[in-house]
Amino acid sequence: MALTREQIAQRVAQEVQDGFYVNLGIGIPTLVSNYIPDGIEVSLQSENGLLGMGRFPTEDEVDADMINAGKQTVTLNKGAAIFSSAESFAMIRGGHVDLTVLGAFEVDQQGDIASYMIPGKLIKGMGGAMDLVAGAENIICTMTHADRHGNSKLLPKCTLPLTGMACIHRIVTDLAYVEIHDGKFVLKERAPGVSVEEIVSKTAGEMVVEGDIPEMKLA
Amino acid sequence: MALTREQIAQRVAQEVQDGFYVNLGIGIPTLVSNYIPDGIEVSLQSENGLLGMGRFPTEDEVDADMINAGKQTVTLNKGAAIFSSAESFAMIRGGHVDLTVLGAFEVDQQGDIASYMIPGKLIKGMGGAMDLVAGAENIICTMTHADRHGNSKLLPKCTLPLTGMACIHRIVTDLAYVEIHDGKFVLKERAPGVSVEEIVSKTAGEMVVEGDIPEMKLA
Amino acid sequence: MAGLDKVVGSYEEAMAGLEDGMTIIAGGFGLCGIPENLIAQIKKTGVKDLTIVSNNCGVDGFGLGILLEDKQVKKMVSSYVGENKLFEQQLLAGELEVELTPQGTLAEKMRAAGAGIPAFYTATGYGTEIAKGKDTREFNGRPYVLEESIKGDFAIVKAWKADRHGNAIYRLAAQNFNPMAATAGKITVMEVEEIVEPGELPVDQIHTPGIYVDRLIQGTFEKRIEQRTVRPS
Amino acid sequence: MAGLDKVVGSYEEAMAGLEDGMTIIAGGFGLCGIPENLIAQIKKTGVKDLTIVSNNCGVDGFGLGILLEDKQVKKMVSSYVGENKLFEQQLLAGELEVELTPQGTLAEKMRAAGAGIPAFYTATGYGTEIAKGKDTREFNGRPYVLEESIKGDFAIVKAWKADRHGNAIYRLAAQNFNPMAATAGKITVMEVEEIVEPGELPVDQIHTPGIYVDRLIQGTFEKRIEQRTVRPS
Repeated sequence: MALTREQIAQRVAQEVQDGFYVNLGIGIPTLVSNYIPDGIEVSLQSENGLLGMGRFPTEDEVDADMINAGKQTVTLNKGAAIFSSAESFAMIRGGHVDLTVLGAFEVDQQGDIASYMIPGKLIKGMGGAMDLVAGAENIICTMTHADRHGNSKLLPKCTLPLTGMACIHRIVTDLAYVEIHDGKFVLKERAPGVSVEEIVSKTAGEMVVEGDIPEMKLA
Repeated sequence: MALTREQIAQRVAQEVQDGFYVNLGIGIPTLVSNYIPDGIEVSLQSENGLLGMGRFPTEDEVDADMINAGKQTVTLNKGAAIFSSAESFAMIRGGHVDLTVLGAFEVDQQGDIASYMIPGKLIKGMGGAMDLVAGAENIICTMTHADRHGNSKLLPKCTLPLTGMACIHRIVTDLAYVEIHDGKFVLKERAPGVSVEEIVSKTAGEMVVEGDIPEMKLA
Repeated sequence: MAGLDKVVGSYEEAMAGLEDGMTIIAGGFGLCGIPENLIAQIKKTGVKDLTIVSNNCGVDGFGLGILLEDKQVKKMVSSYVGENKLFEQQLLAGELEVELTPQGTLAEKMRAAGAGIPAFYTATGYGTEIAKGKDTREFNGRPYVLEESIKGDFAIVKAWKADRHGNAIYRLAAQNFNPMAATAGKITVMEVEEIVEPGELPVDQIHTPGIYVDRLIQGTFEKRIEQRTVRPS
Repeated sequence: MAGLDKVVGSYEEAMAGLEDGMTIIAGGFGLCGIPENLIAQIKKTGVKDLTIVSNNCGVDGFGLGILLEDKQVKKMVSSYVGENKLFEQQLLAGELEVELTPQGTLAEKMRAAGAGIPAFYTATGYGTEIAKGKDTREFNGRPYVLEESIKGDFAIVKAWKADRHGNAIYRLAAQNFNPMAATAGKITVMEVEEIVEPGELPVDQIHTPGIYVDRLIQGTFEKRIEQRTVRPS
């Protein structure tokens, strides 16, 4: 069965290692922080200039000067640091963030990603997404495998305006964990109960299936 | 009579205006701070990351973490700020310093300056001088008009490796206050008792002398 | 105002000299750390055809959003916009132009302007619409885009505390774009919650050195919250 | 060391992995704010053929100067050198190479390396020997030189206080090149006068966020003064 949003986050959380600095995008990526295993210490980076982002505040803790990149009120953990937007993106652009998790409209088998703009709809902007995909070596892209109409989001070539070129190597969808190697999608894991055939049929790009594809383990 | 080092500093100090941020180089430029008129408030910038540099410390005030760009122990005035070298040169390069005063080996009538290197002698380096001459719109160059052997330092074309190209517009020497306009030196003021003839004879570059050249006023 | 004292007596004085067609660099992220009262003063002056460089454009009725009400803005240079209906209307009606700029590139363009760096290379946006018409170049086998700095006729910023010389400290996440914006104006105007005497702030804890600040004023702030997210206590 | 805790147990551990021929970026200005003990540790390891990027090269017997004693340095990238006789001797003997770099350009090259900017334009050095062989380009009618960033295999820096996560504060003018150097190492090693617990430093007063710091160690410092200038009290 296709993974829920929570389960996608759970699978992504398995890629988080002890001591990582992690930037989580809006949506499913934000949920990842709920599934980081015990005993693993990470620091969440937020583009507006935070390291060590914590939980939402209680009513009493709310402070207009303390928001995250989603403009939500937040708190900080011990050992947090605050800095300017230039410093924040120096970190991001300079490759200092260990893992970036973000959503997308489309990813293609070259690793191109489209995530900020659907022509004809209102363009709100790329925010920090273009810097994030260009800056991180370690990015996980989360999305549904296909849209509501059944159209695949894993394409031979992106159709929407790009957020970045050749920067995505790992994708977690509701159906599968997929890597990109040498210009092809490579199927690595299936969602529990989802067949290889279903995944391949819902992948418009070229998908390599080698050997037995294991089911994801979701504790 | 030729100006003393102190008198050169005194003349330069007349160019300092209220509210100026000023960077003073090593040597004669440093002396300028002693002659800033009463009622004029300035802030001294030092390349290693200081604004609001003050006097030398007393024995009790000496602090190894508190030095200036000449590596001398200093103090700070009220309203001082300390920052990184990158920020310091952002200020300098970005043209935020209102006046820069520095010494030179040679200046030519194109405004080129040579101040950091004499081939054959040990090269110690340009330090912040190249950034200072490139960053400031308002620079005063101080030096003796000629060297000990009587060779002019105001040349048609610099002979030593340059610190910067076309960046000097004002020079105060022991004999004169000279400006540079349209590729020529222009004599503006004479040191008290020094003749126009002497100045012209000690200037290797083309010197424009128009009208009566007043004597400097040194209070 | 004399010597190094940057304090001005009124918001009128703070924004004096602002004219139609000028470019304004503004600090703030969303509604956090925005120069509320300087924006209100810009509305009051009624100047038109402004180009505004700011990460966002406020919301309906607050922040930079209020400058849309009388159509004072010709162009926004931002990374993320459209949190307000008026913005959308004016954009669709062709009354407003938007130049979308990646957030990190925007921050760096402001810093570069203040730091005397006319242009820099970044991998951000390579191969996207953002890079169209821009120079590209490889370094160590990777392609980069050349981005130019962006300077304002005015910069408007908001800090927490500053001394009379303009040495300023930002509070928490209200720092964001303010330090870079402060360096990027031909005239930089700063408003703060509290003005203190020179010597009261720790010298090695200044975020924005006073050399960047031309005019300083103390104001009172609403500090509206855009997304009030709370957990049960 | 586990999780975000960067503290290492010894100077040996702090500089582990340093090899012949590596490039080291060092913080400090003159003898102020230099990582004294990390430099001493480099001497102890005996590694050779180092390229050292630092504004200065210490003095005879102190700071980076001690690395000259056993001829460990192949090349210095600096803005101002030669405060020591050994340096002069080795330079004249052709045993040491120097790449003079304007001070502001040097600081910016380090910052750029840390910030993912492979190159930037500056007016500094245009028309001088520094610009030879480098690309130049005009912006708004003024010529600029293209300067590339400079990254180290190691960066060694000295701060005043840091928490265990490496969030650090510098004291007074000992800040200088340290914040930029801290961002420019593949491995950044920081030594401090005092390590505190996370949460003890004010979050909005951190000079170097811990994300840049890989290894952290507490040391004791001589803090030698290069030019002791005093006035009568």
